[in-house]
Amino acid sequence: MAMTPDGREAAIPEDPAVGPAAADLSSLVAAAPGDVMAPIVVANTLWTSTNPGAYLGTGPAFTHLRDLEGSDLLLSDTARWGQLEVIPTKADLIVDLIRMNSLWPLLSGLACCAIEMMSAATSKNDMDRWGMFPFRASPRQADVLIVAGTLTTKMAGPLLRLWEQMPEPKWCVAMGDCTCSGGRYKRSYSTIEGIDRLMPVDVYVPGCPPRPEGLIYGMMKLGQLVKDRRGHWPEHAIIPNVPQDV
Amino acid sequence: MTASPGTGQHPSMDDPRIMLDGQIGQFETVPPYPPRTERESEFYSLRDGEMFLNMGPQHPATHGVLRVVLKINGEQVVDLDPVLGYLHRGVEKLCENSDYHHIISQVDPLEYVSSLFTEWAPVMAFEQLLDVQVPRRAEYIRVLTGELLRISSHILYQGWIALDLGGLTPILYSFIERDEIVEMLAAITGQRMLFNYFRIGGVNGDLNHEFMSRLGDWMSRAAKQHEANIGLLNENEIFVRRMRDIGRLDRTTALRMATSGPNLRSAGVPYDVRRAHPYSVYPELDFDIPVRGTNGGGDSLDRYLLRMDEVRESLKIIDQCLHNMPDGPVMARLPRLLRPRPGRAWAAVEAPRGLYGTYVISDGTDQPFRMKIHDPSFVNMQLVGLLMKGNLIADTMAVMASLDPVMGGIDK
Amino acid sequence: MDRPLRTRLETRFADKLTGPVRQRHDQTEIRIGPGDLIEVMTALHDEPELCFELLADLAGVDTGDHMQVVYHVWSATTPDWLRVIADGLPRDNPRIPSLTGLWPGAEWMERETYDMFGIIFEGNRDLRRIYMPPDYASFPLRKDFYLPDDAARSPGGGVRHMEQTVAPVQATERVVRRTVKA
Amino acid sequence: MTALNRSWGNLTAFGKVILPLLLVVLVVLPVLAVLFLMFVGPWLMDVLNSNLGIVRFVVAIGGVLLFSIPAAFIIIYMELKVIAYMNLRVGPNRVGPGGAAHSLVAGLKVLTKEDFTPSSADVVVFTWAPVLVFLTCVMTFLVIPFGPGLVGQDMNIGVLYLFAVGGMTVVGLLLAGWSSFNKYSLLGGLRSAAQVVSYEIPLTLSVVGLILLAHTMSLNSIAEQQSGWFTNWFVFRQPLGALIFFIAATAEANRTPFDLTEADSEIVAGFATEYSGMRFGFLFFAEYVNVFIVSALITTFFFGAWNAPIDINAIFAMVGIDPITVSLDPGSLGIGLVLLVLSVPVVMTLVFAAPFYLARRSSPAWQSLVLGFLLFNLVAIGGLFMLTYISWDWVAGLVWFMAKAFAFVYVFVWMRGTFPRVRIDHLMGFAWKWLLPAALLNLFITAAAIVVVKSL
Repeated sequence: MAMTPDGREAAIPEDPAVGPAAADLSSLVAAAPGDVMAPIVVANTLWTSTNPGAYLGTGPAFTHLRDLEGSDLLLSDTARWGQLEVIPTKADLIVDLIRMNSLWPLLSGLACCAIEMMSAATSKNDMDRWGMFPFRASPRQADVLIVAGTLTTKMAGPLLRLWEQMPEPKWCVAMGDCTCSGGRYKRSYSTIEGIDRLMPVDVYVPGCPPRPEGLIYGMMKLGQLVKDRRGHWPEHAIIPNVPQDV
Repeated sequence: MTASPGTGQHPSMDDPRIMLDGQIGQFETVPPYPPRTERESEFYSLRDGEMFLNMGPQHPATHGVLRVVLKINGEQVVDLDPVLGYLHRGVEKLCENSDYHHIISQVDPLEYVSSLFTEWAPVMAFEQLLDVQVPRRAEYIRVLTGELLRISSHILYQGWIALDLGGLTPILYSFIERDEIVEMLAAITGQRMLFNYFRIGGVNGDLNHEFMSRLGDWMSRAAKQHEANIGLLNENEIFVRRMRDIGRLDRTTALRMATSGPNLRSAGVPYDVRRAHPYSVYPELDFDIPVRGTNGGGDSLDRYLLRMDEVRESLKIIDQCLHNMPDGPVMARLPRLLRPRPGRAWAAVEAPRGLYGTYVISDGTDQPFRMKIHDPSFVNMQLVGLLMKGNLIADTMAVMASLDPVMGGIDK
Repeated sequence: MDRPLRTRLETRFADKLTGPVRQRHDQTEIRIGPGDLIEVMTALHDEPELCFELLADLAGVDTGDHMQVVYHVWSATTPDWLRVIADGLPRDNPRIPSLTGLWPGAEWMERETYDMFGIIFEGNRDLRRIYMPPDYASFPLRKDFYLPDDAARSPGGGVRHMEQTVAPVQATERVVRRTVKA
Repeated sequence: MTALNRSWGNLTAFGKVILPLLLVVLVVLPVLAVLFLMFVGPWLMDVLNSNLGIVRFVVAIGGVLLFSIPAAFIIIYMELKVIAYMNLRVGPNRVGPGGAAHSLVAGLKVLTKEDFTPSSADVVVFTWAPVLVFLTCVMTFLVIPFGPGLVGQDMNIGVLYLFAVGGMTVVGLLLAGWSSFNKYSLLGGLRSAAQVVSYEIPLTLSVVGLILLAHTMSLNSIAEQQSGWFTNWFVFRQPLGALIFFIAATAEANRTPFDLTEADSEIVAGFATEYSGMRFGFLFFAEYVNVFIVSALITTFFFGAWNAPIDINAIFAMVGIDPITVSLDPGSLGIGLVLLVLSVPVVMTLVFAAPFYLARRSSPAWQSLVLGFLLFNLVAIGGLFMLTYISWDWVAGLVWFMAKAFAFVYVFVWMRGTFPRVRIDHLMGFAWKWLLPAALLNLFITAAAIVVVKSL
């Protein structure tokens, strides 16, 4: 998802009337490292919102509930579009629901935690119930990389390679203390203190090793994360956000 | 595996400020430097019709992060070169830098399928250094838990060997039994897998009711269930045909290769540390040492069947332990801070994979001056290169699984 | 403690022993020079009254001023473990003959000892690093190797790719020829 | 009205232009469609009627394409659940009733994954190999008789077409393995080539005896010859052939114990190692479509394709009842049909509800009504099924065919849950040393028997 180095301002037209300028691809360059991902905003040229602030990034027009009730926004259906940043979002929800219900882990275990990872997939506590089986042997077909066990400096390269070989969208679960923080081998000369030095981690499952139930809980949390990637849907601005202190 | 090393400089992954030649993350089956040893130059030179096939460090069939470079001719394995160290955690260095009590937790994850044995040998060595007399109840508890763990390890081995041969179901049946055992051990140790249970001069905590009730329930059906699981595989023609006459190991070779444990006994050598060099209360217990392959050495099927026999023997031992378990304390009286007199000690136990030894040098401080851990699967893994020549790729899995390696122990 | 074994060893290896035969608990310990290793071990392995046919362990030891290689062997003729200590290897250039001719299974143990201590076993035809990556410069288990300089604390977080693109012989030179980015 | 005004007021000038245009387009399109049907329609119908064969062919292909993917989903779900229960697990049970939608979800997920092409792969071949694999599977459906008249194209060389198209699968697998530029893929592709090519021969030979008996190569007439009692099924006249066909077909479909091409523990995922996204999905589905095809073929050849095991009409004739023949002609009822449709549910609901209400007056009436309604639904569905079963024989045929085919699918899944994997040399040795001579023996015995019977 390409965007300008200075994030969302350039992607959002100052004036909605000159919308197509935003769609000018020449203004899109590669993301600078460490830049925050901002959604590409489809400039609305067909109708003016009752809450232009939502498009200009200045926040809701109403800060108090009484102003909202005083206005006629609640009577019209245009209010529900008030704060949406991206218009075609419902399809993404469906896709996320699909993805969260079939998370195929990669069949790769590093050390002790691998045994508990296998135990989480076996009869007693059955990970397959959430569609997290079969373990794919090839990283090309896996969705989740469960890093189970101590990561050594010699294994770091191959693990990065596995992570790069997995096709997007992919997620990483750090299982065990060694992968979360270095664990009991933090002092060693050949281990890496936590895999978040190497790759982005979505869910940490501490424990040495964590029980299979712990891993399953982490995977369910990952599913929730996949679903709520863009924020919690029910709160997604049916009406403008109202501060808590009102 | 297929890309060629690019030229140009890149920052070293050790230190980004260092510029190195070549390309990051390029996997090279053939090392990108000239061969350093005779063996390496012999292995990494191909005759026509041969090609290298790299397995691992992440491969479904290499138990853990073992990497094996196969030199294959069609489907036939001409030669192979195991590359270790992808799980090397420097445990020995950590042990030399930690307190005698901490060492028990440091060595736990070495043989993570049977952790208690990795605690047992160091603890025995420290007790020799300190001249501690372990209470007999503690010894009995050690034997009891150890044999339970031996059973779970052998049962997992049964499932794994079936999984590597393509059978889906046995591994799940094995894990049912294994979960039962580790749950009952967790009842006294508090952990499912890396029990930090043995202590210098005893064990940490006495048997409790939950353990005994779980053990009773399990023992009531263990033997029958084990026979059922065995029947699932031993009566399968495909399984037997794939295991028989594969990787035959004869007596002299096994001894010369310094093999130990079931792999040695399946080659016809009745060597078991529990009998050959008695420790703990094993002299008081009545059990047999199953031996196979006395005529011309043992193959993979022998190695598999021998472990299945050992499970029966372990069940016998557990039964005896439960019957003549003495009363009394489970810990000897010891000071908190242990400073043994300078000296050297060596203790070895019979782990599920063979002789598990520990060699400790004390220099009078509260940390060992040198601590060497001898892991059986490290030595047994050498047999892979010996037994696999001329077999097919599929047999590679059968032989490797039948040797029962645990990478945590191999790489320390 | 097996007294007859002690007398047997003292009579058989009277000229080889560099120290007294020590016995403690269930272990008997003899010290020899690295030059006599092959001879002594062959005798221990072959002679029927000794017949130590199982090599239980091979360990390297770095006592701050010199190095040792410790062998544990087992025999059915005695209830004791026999510990053979090859003593007095210089730290700057530790060399000792390899036992792979007698026990081929000692190959990996010697590789491990070489990897951890830098002890060179002459005659081992595959003396590579077995645990650490091939270009690793130092020997971790030596006493002058301190834990704080472990790889995990290096600026790159200890990330190291699979096969280094430099030969181990050049590794030390490489360290010297570092080109530091501005 | 105010809302409309507000919306119109909210429109920008641009929007004020665009929206009316949209409305105009929406109006004009249906008009155009109607005109097209009025003037071009009859001519189109003439064209279609004049060459019905082509139309039937196209329709059949469309139907097959629509049918194959759901079949794959059903079989994947079946495999997940059956193997789970064999492993004493529960299996997927979160999405859909009993997890029935898990395979569908997995398929859609694969569809939304990144489609990855390795840098050093042969792009064209890498892209088209999965298509070829899947296409061959789908094309095989064309000649399978699902029921009387339910055959895509009743070729008189159906068997030849079947083996020709089925043999093309190996080309796809080989291309996939070769173009991935991965040694595991290469090994997998070559293994599948060796395996499928050597099992193609006993597979074909085992059917030749059947062809001698049936005097035809059309699957449809082979099916028709097995009508009547189940003793007419060819499995009783060709038991050895059926056995050989089953074994060889298992190897053809790359199923356990012959799944060397995607042996997880040996070559990571075989020819599919480098495939991701929907290309992997194609390979994945093709495997399961193959399973269904193989089961359908076994059913068609040896287990009396769409014939019921018992000849119900013969029994009726024996007993003396005329065979039930119902011809549905709802149109004849006229307006009465409407009354019937309106009245029957109400009346039957009350009738079914009455006993419950009389049995427990204490319970509120709506409960018994609900119970009656559900009961009526059950009865009505059952009755409708029986009616269609009796009145349209293709419904009966389809039911029996699917029942038999999925019984064999279950057998394949069962084998997958049970057997380990055979070794490659055992595999080839079995094909050439045992299956091929057995197939030849079967062929000779059949020919000799035919000659003898003719001479008598």
